[in-house]
Amino acid sequence: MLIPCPYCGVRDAQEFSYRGDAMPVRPDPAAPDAEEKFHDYVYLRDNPAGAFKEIWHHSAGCRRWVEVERDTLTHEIKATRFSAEGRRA
Amino acid sequence: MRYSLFNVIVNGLTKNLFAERAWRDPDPRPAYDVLVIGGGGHGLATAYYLAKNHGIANVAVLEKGWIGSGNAGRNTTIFRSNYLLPGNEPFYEHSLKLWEGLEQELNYNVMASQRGIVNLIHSDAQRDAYVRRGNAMRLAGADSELLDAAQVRKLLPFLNYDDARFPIKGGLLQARAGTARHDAVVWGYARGADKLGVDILQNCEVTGFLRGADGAVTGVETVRGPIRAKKVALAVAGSSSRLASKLDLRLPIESFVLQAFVSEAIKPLIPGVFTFGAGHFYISQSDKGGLVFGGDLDGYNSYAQRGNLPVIEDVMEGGMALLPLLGRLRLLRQWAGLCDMSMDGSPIIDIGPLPGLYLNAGWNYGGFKATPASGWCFAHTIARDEPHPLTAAMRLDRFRTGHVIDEKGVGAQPNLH
Amino acid sequence: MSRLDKGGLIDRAQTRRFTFDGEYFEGFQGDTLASALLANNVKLVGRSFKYHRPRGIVGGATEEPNGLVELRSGARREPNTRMTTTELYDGLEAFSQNRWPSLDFDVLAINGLLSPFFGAAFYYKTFMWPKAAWEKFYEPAIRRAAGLGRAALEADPDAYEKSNAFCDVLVIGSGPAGLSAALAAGRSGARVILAEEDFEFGGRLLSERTPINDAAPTEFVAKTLAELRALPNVRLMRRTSVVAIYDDCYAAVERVGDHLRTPEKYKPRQILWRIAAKRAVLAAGALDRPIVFGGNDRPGVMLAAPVQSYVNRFAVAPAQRMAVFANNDAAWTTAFDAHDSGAEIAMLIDTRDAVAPALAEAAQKRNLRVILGGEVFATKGKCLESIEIRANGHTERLAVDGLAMSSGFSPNVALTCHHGGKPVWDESLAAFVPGKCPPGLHVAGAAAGAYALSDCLAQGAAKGALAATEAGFQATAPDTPKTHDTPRALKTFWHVEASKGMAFVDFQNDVCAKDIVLAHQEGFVSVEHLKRYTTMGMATDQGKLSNVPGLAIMAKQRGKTIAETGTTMFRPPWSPVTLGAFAGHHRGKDFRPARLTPTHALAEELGAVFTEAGPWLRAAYFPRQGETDWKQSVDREVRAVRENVGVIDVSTFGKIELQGPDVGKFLDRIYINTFSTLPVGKARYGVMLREDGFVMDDGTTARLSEDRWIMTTTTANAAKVSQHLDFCLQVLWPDLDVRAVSVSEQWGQIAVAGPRSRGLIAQIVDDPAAISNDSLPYMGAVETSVLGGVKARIFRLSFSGELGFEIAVPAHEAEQLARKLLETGAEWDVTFYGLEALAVMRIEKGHVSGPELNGQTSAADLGFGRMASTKKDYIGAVMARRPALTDPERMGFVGFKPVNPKEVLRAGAHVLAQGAAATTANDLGYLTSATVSPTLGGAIALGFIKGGAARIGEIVRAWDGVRGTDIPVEICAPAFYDPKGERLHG
Amino acid sequence: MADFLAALPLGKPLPAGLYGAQNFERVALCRLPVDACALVAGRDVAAVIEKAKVLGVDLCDGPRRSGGDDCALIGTGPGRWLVLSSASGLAARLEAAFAPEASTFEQGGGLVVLEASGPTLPAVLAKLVPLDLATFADDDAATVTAAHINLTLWRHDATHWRFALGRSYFAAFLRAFACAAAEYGLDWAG
Repeated sequence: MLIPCPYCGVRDAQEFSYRGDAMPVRPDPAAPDAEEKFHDYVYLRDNPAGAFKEIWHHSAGCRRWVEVERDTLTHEIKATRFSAEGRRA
Repeated sequence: MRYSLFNVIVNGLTKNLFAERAWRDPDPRPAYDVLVIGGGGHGLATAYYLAKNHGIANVAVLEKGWIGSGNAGRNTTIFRSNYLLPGNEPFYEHSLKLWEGLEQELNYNVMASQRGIVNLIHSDAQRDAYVRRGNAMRLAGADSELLDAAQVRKLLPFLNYDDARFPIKGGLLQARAGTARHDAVVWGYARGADKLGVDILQNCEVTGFLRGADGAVTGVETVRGPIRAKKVALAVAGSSSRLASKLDLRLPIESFVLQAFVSEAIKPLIPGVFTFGAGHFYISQSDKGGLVFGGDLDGYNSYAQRGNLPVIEDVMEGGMALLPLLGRLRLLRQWAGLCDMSMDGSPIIDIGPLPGLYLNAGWNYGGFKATPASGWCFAHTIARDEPHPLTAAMRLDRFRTGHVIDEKGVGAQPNLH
Repeated sequence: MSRLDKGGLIDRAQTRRFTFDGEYFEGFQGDTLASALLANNVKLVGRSFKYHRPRGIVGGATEEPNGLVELRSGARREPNTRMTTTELYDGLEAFSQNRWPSLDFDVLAINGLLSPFFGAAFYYKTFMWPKAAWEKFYEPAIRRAAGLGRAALEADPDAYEKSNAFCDVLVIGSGPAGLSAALAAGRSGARVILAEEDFEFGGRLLSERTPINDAAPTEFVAKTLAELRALPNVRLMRRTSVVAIYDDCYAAVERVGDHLRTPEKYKPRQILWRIAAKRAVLAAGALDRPIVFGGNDRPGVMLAAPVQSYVNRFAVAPAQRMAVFANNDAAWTTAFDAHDSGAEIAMLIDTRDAVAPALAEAAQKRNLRVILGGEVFATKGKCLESIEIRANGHTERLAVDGLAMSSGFSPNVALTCHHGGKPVWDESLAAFVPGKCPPGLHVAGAAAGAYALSDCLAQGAAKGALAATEAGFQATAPDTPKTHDTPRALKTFWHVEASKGMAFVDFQNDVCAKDIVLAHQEGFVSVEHLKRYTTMGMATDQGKLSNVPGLAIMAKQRGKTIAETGTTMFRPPWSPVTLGAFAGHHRGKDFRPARLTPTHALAEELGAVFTEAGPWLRAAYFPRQGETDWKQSVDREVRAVRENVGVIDVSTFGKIELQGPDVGKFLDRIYINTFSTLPVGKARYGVMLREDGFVMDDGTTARLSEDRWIMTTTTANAAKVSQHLDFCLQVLWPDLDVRAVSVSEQWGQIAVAGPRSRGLIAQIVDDPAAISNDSLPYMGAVETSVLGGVKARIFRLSFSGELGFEIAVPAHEAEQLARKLLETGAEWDVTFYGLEALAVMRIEKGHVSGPELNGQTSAADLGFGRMASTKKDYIGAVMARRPALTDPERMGFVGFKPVNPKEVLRAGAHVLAQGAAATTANDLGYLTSATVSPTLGGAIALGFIKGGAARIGEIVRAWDGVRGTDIPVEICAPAFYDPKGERLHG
Repeated sequence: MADFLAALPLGKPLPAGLYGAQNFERVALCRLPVDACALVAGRDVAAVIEKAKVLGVDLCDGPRRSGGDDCALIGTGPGRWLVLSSASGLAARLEAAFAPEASTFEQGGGLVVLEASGPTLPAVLAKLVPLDLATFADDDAATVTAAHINLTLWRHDATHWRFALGRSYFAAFLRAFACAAAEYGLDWAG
């Protein structure tokens, strides 16, 4: 499986380390329901059969965390970009 | 028809004894006491023990395709109870005890063969970790034995002892572990459950759930029409998230592909099961002669039921490092199962999380060996509405409370378990 | 001899000598082992899996189910090698397999007589009593009887390689469609790889006679190859099987040395090619299929298309007197070619009532006896002696020693299924044709069900041009050469139901028509159930011959069409592949790269014993003359550090340098304790958690200047921590200006420890004042120079618990530094010590390390609870507050010592209360690290116990059932040696 | 054992010499004595590129080599470069040129830089590097894994390729390279 790294170009997925679901955003640790929020953040995952946004670390390349839009049924990759939580909608 | 050598001979002479179906092919009834979703080993065992142990036979097992078409038919057929943590080990040991009598229980030869498993040790630290495990096993009544390098060499003389990057310094043996014929386990439980009155409904995909006013699960929608039930039990590891999403539930589970491989058949070479401790590789030999082996997960979420080359290379490199005579043998077939990888690498058997719903999920890459005990304990949970003592730690709320059962200690990163 | 006098693509000038079961034969260059044996009239070549029936060669390529041998001998023995794909070489040795005592007389052939009892899946129904007999008796007997050839018992002596290739268009197969596709794509300038499984390019063109442009098809092959060879953008790869299509990757295996007795020196036996192709054209052709009838497995019964191949390509008449039994026109061509070559065709039996007039005329012209509407229902002979034919109510026995059968072709669609696509049943072809293909894959020619030669040529050209166009080139399909086609009509026919004797569907696995009927009766009607219950299609031919006839019989049982019955999936690989090819060079010592510390060469000189620490090779200890036991050396090294001075290379620790204005703020969020307040020139011990609240790693971080910091990690977690920091900086807090770089390779780090360490270091530091107790107190860090100008960072740290320094110098200077310490230290009696002594000393000091940082422990468990700041957020802070992690009954970090000081403790023991039964419920904890301390003169251990430090002073037991010990121990504080740390400050 | 290197010890880099086949088309490999640093930009990469102009370097924020032998900047990640120089005092020069917009990290002690050439080099590299090197222009670079070893490589010119890798992997990389080159022959200058 090839992942188009925004910096390095198309590279084998083997060069990347996987983290998973890109959507969880680290909750506010000071919030009153922080423990519940952190539980969801750390443990609950969207795990769809189909379109999925996930993050990979290009650990053997540019060392950037990359957000990948990939189909978990076909492994087809639609888009990639550098990952950063604050930017997510 | 009861199966026996005598009947096989009679059948050979008269040629008509086994003309009956191994299990019926009924039409769905409108309602059951219990619906078990998932016609794999776990679902069928659950139905069998519901009927056998709890007298609940008004049960249907719903299977999307043909029974055993999921992970029950896509694994490397190993059973063992060499776990570390108290939340796991007694459960797997109970499962191993059930394996030991399964043929007689089911009147079906599932070819459970206690050939033993050796986890190879390559460093002093690894030996300490395996001794801790071996002792945990013994505390739970399981067997374990520490082998030194010479003992391993005697048992497995064909390994690479002289030219190894990571020398073999010993092994942890569980002699009672072994392999079984995976399809036969499915068929044996199906036949057994069917005889007790359970309906096995193949080609009956669940498309949605029926919900009561309070949100309780009261049945399912299927391609063969709606079916109501007092209790609905999920046993669809590999697809747990997919089904849970139909109930708007998110689970602490991700789906990963695990590949497995079989070589062309050869004359007996490998006596039992053994695992590489410095790479991702384990192997056994089937009764038919094929070497059955595997390694690590393909490390990313997937429902594709097919693997990719890097992991294959990794497995073969491990194989050749350990067993350099493999070079000239040939890979005949590879396949891939979908693993419900949970956040701590241990399974979930629980009541809920919705009224009327029961959850059996998160078997990671270890579901096959758990089949008998999973059915046993899940049936108990469903029948009595309380966890079985052996699965008391395997509850869903453990992630909230912190009582995780993390054998490998890698945390909430499913592909690393 | 059955060798025809002329013709064929063999080189009669080059004789090749070989042996089969010890008997000596000759063939020619260009032969396969199969063609050479057939040329020598060898019919019986193997035994079947279950019934041990005598078997002969059936096919011509990878589909061969019977002609399997052990090729070569000794360490190079290759079981289950197909004769049909084995190129003949001088000195080839082959042995028949799965027979005893001999191929001709095989005792287990008795299984055939027991076949009424040994039907499909009989073993699921028996062998259950008595319970113990399965493992003791039944299973070993079954295992001995099962299996095919024998594996070599020595390491494979040959080398394998892996390589990467990139192209615009990959063409798989070099028959008429493949050659045309390669030409169309190649002419456009696209980078083309043409991969051919055979040792000759040309595919079926090598085996057929239909003229192309009025010349022999081999001339077309030669001409096309010449043009392709002249194109620099085209790469021709023969002996190369494309075995699988993975995501964005075609896997192919090139057999570089299999046609030689041993591979050439410095060359691999095989190469695994990872081919990245923008587009591919699958032109893998089609395979002939058997008809299921009584006795269809006797040696001498073969598939028709391979017979044609033996006749035309190898100039071999597979039998003296042959018949043909088929349902299609193609098989007639086989009969004609054989006849025209001088072989005797005794009869042509077609299940159809009528055939095209041209075909009948062609037969008549050759004076062939034709039976229409006929079927073969029985055969006789150990090797085929006669067949029994039924037609129009009459039966006839015909003496023949060869029978070519065909129920039509199956396109080789396997590769199209590797992404989950299912093949589609085409009733008119009576075959599965490609369904949804992997992305970028086109199918052409017979593999797509287009059998006619002109169609293959045209489709290949069109698909080749299409593929090149899609890959971004301007391509047009070349003109299709002039040809004409042999008829290809067919009428579906699978099974002679009223047969005598066993009618085989799967030859190798001995699956008969009756087994499928039984599976149906028992409800194993799903195709996958059928396959798994009967083992049909699970043999080494992967169902290439059996799947379709088997499905057809099941479909008939169910009263459904084949399309409704479904197909099994084709999973990789397309044909069996050696495991060695997938491993390449990464075996033996080269399984994984070994990392060497900067002082590795010096340690070797000093006689170090090395150990594998993850990827590193590290010095475990340095035995000296007279020491007979590793413990003697280690104890001496420990004493040297405790009493004098010792030196160790600690370069393997992870080192991450952080610069920028926000490092302090960042570290506060990474570690449980506060770092932003750390003064310049100081180091601090820190613990970091995972977000789930468990400990990830520990280490010291020093502040070298206002905005320059150096973090150390454990050796094992270096990569993990680095990745974690990347995540935090890039994903969580991109607003922080922190520049982090791994400098693990840059700094060689030498620890010097012991009461006299300062004195030693003073000899090598350029400014000795820099390391005085005042300028470099405990946990101090200074940038200075050593050895006359070598830049150095010196940290006042100690893992051993003694006065200690860690000197970091650029890694290429580290060996020089270590040598200087050794040299200078001679008068100080300096001792180089290894990992073992370090481990002993850290246990004596009660420092946590790998066994305690096992991912299951919290900071509080490890005794760092009070280090955790409550005034700030850090990774893991929230989840560490969960009930289970704050439970006072959790296992906490403590020390243990035996009540009887002579007892030895071992890590891995569990802790039980005195008198408690050894059960999971009574399990109180476990020992993580243990040693016999040379300093304290007895055994000590670290570990965890429920309740933790509150239980110090209690007597419990270290229970080690695995090793058979049960030792009363006292729970104590983990710091056994110098608990107040006074020696550190010396 | 299959590989001809099996007899050689793991614990030291191959000595200089000829390895493998004695072919005319063998591959040459040598080690280059250079100093190295990592240069990492803060949040304002544009400012760093601007500052590079002062050094006369048209700095590319991509996997390319910018500059010349006295100061070659090879992109290893966004806002990150591996800087190589045959002259001394590199860290100080970079510090002076780029601080505070970019930080300098010394790497000269930890990196080994190798140069390979020869007519069969593409076939040798194909065994090691899973990249389509035929599409590389002069100065194109990549950070990638070869034979389980992480390294940065770039096309120095039409016939020469260079690699930078961690010291601890040097011996292992030589083994892997020699294996890959064995069929053509390797001339290792040490």
